[in-house]
Amino acid sequence: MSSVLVFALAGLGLIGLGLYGLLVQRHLLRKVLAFNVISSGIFLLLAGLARRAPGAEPDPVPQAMVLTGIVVAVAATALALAMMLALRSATGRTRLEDHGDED
Amino acid sequence: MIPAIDAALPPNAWLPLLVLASSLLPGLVIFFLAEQRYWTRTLLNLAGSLVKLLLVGAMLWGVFHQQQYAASLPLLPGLDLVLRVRPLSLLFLSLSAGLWLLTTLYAIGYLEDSPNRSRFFGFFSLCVTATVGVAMAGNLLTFLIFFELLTLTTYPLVVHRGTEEARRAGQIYLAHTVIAGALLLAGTVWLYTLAGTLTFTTQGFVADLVERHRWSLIAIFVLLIIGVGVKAALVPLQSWLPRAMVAPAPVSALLHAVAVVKAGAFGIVLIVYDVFGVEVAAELGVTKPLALVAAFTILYGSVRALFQDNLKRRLAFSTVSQVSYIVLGVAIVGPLATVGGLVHLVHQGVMKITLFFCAGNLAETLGIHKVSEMNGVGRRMPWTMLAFSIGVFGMIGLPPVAGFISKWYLGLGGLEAGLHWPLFVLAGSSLLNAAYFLPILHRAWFCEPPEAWPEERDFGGNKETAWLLLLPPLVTAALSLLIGLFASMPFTPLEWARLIAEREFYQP
Amino acid sequence: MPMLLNGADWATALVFVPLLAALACFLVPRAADWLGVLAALLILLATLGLVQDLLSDGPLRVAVGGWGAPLGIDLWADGLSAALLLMTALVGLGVSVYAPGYFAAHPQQQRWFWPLWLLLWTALNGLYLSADLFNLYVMLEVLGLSAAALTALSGSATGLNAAMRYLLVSLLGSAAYLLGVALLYHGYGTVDIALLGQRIEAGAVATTALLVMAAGLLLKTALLPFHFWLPPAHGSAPAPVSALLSALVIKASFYLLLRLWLDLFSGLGGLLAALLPELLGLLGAAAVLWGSVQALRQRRLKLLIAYSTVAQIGYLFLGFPLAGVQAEEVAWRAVLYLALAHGLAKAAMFLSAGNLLQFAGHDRIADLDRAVQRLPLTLTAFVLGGISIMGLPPSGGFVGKWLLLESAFTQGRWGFAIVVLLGGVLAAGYVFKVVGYAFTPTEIAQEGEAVPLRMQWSALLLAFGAILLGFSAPWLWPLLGVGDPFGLPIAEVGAAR
Amino acid sequence: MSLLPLAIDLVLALTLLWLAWRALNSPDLFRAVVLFIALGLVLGLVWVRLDAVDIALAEIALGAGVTGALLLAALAKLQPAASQTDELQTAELQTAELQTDQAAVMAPIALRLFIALLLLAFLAGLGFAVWQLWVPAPGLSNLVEARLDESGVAYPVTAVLLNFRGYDTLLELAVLLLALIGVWSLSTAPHLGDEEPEPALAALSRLLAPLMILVAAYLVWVGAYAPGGAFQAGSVLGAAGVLLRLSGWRLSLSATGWPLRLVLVLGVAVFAFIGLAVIGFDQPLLGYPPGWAKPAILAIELAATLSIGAILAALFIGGRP
Repeated sequence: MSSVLVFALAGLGLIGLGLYGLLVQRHLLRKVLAFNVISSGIFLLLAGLARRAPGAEPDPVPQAMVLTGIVVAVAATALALAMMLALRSATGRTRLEDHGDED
Repeated sequence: MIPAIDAALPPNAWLPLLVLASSLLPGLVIFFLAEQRYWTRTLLNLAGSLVKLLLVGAMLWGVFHQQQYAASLPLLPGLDLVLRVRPLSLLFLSLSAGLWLLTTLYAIGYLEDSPNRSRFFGFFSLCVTATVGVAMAGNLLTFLIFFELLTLTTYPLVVHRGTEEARRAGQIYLAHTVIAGALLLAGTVWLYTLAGTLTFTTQGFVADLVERHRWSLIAIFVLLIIGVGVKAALVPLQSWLPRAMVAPAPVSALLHAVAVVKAGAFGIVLIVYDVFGVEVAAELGVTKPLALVAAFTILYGSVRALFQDNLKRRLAFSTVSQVSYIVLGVAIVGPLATVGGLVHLVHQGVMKITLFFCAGNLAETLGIHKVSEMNGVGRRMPWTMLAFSIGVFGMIGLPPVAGFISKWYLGLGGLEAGLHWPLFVLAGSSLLNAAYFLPILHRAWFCEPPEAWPEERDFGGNKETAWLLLLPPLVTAALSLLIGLFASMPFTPLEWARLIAEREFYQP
Repeated sequence: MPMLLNGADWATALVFVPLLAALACFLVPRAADWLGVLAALLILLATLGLVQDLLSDGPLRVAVGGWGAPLGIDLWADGLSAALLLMTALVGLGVSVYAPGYFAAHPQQQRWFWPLWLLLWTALNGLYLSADLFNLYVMLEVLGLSAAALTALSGSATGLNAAMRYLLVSLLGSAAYLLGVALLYHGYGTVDIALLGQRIEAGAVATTALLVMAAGLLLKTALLPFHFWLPPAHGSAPAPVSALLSALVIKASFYLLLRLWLDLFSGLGGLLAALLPELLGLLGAAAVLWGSVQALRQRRLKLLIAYSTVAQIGYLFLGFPLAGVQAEEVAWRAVLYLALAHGLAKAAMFLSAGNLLQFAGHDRIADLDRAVQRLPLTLTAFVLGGISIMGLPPSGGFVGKWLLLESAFTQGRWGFAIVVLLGGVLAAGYVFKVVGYAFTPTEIAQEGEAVPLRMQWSALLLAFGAILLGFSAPWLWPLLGVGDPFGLPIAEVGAAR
Repeated sequence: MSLLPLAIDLVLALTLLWLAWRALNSPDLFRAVVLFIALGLVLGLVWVRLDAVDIALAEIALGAGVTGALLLAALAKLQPAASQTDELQTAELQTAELQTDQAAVMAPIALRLFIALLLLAFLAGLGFAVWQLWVPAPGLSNLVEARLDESGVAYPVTAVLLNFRGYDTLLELAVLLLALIGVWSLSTAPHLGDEEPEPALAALSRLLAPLMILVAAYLVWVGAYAPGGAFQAGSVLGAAGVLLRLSGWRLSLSATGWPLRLVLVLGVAVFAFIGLAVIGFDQPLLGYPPGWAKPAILAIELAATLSIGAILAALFIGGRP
């Protein structure tokens, strides 16, 4: 039971680190990494907590949800990376331009 | 004399709807007409206005004989869009329908060969549709809806010429009317949350609320009056009106005589009589300030008119002044003043549109835009200036032109209510009217014409101008004489205003 | 037809028609134009079928796979879902008719537009029909990814920049939402909204779940101060995409937030349940004013319309404080009217902007150069849409504002009433700024490209829709009441069928 | 409770956090990506410790494997030296970018501190909520157990994925396809690897690819009873495709058109088709008729595996053919 606690806390930690990275880092590749770290943290909470009930089999429903979540995260990552590369070849930048409003 | 209402008969829903449709449908069709389809467009315009006039005539007869005309469409649970034709509606309806026909004729002549006529006549028809909607509104919500539609449909007419000046004037017009519309909406919703109904009722529907919601009602009154007062050009909300003069002459005529300012004045009548009820309004103490505002506006407009060299601007300030006669009549509590105010709704319309037609003729025929250019114009365009002169005499209030009747009743009404100051206001205003109008007549008739007019157009032969331009002002001038001369015949504006006062506002 | 197919079938069609059509368009790009329009027509038909079914038989619950909640996933349709589905179907059809005209000049974009848009539509319909929090998460992701990919379709530098930002924002929003789902599942052992509504209790778990889910959805809905991503994205996407994003996509996350609030959190009581609506209302009011002022300042038409969206989103959130925890129905109905009207009107305005852009090759407002007589249908569409946005009668926007004001006046919330009115005045300012310049000529007359009629008419008909919405109360009012979405939690009514 | 497992868990958790921190803050992008892949592998171990073998497999195959490959591929395209198509201008811009001042890489320090504080407060709140969850709520294990027999498979996770919550899985397949459509809309496939592949790699792939296809088939089949299933199998298949591609194998031009697209949509199409077809047999949407669940699920899984493999390989290549 306590190992569940440990991993739940680790999940929280990943969420925090990922959010920090997403907000602070400017390189888009790092932002994508950060998003993946956040997702991992959430998955750890979602499926990890299912193990807190003692004994028996773990609850399969959150496990299935996490499997779905992982696939979605891969898909999102692929799209984000492709978009980053397209942006790079259009502008030469790998960062978001802040003043995108004009023109 | 008046037959009793036959309660078994359901109200006739077709006529009000047809009145709307008679300008709405031609308008919509005209939008899609190619620019060069002159005759189709003219036919549609004239057919629409004639049909409308006939329908209004039929309803005049019917209402006089206690027929009911009403139609409704549910908008929200408990709130319908209601058209209801009452004597008061007919006063405004017949004014709109009659003057629409004449203005259409005039506009056909005026806009000959100018671009974008389909667009112009399309919006022109929609504008009239909105006006008759205002006239037939059976509750405050319906009034609000058509009132806002009027704003929307007149905007394209104001900016019609597409110049930078026109665009600016349009923005100013909108800024005024939209803010006013927001206040009107606020007042309406607020009133609805208190009263639970918005249906126009003889002697108002708020009497029960006076005790508990006195201050709310006063606030609502102020909101509503400001909301409609902008269109009625009450000082200090008048500044859009002179600027809107950039519009073509038929539009100015329509804005000033029929649609916009009259809708505002009509709105004040409705709010005072059918929403609050004049007695309740008086008890709330809101009629006196309104009367004072009206009085101030009357004098202010006249004084400003004195200093305008631009003819249309002078007329515009004159409008500011004259429309407030209506408001004054409404705000003085008493049947005679009411009659004076109501009858002026029609009288002012007929007289003022004459003046605008004439001003348009001068501009179109000779290129005259300023008073200082009018020397001797009476010799070049005698018929136009004759009509103009009749209009002027009416404005000043000389008998037997219609304006005299209005002022007579307003003055009497003031006295009846025990007030003397309205008399002074009226007298002062008449003097000022004379001061800014008579010099024009003097120039036109007694000064030597210049060697050349600013921009003269030739209409062939010895014609003074195109007959389509000349006919409408002559008709309206004749009308202003006739309704003044025969004021006590049945179906004249005066008699109808009396009927309204008797039937609706001052029931025993 | 209504005899053969029941409500469950219509609901199924609403998800699977766009899904299968997306596959078909991907497989056979050459036929995409007519496949897309055909799918749009079928979806509209299915929506009408569902609406008819709801009106006659009440709210609908479908157990996918026959398992039933909590083991399986349930679909749920009530008045709230139906209204949004209907708006989506109408806007979707309009945009689908418009798109072939617009993309005729960009065949490469056209090829990807169809599958992406139809997948987006799948997600929208699926989202409005789902009663399962995790299923909603998947729908949100489909929605976010397809919306971001559509935004990038123009391929321009600004477009890609905006799309990238949008994608990241969207992913972060969904992640936050998923975190809330995780907490709720472990707190109450189900992700079915109705069951959760019965089981949920006030406490740290519910509070935290509410906060993270609300934050994620607010980010996606672009409520001030989370609006930063919206104007560049909506302003730089291809016109039909802008229309979809502004009219439909933000409504979906708003709907979900509203649904969660109504069915799970509003009844919890406590300090948060009392404070959050007030906070949302304040942000909404700020958005109305800020967005409108920004819109007034714009020189480019599409950015102006995008900032108008920021403002209009604000109105939707005024419902929270006005409805309060006592679930004042009028305020929610007002919000619904505003959401529907905004969808139709804003789609019309963006499509009109697309026409003007195609016509003149730019969207600088000051150089519209007599667009009124050169593109009268388009300008009419723009103005009619604008009328609803301003809240002038008769229009859906007017009814919405009327109800909102009614609610504000009844409760004496003068501040909100003033914001509603002021927002309308400012909206008139920016709409007529455009219209004014459409009357004036520029110094050097410009030649325009031809704009196909289908593009002009689809914009115009959508705008008419926004106007006609003002007269829809006789049937829309009862529809909104189906299943009592603004009153009791889902479960208690759902048991009926 | 013995202390050793707890110690192992603690070490794992700390490693996770350390790797995440390093991956997000390492100045070198390549190192960051490698550390991220390592993070995925450690996460896989954590899932094993949590008795979630399915997730462990998926995490290693997809989270670490596919994502890692995608990241490395993207990184390769970002490196100035590797990019052949880049014009001079962009190259200049890049060098300007590489001379990184701190502000270009990260937000200013004050802002970072503020964000960090805010996040700590948020985490504290979240932690408290998680703490409140400590009393276990009844999950759905019992319900899944009770109806497992009707589901057509013997393994609970697969039953949930392909039957109880099959609707989610169908959409999840759609998400993958959607991502691919998005990627294809953005660019064309690069002409990478036109040069001869290394002979060792080529030989290895010829050996490995058939093996991987076998593994994939096994994973699909075993999913009915034990950890495994379409997604894990699909990623193995995708890896095989990537390997083949790297070793110089190409789809013939005639196959990159609709035949390829057909393979890509097959998973969603078959799933949707079966899900709808059952309605004709008086079943609810996605409700398999009694006795038909097992073959239906197998068919869906096979189609899905094929599509997932193809989609993942296509995502790796990046860009439309």
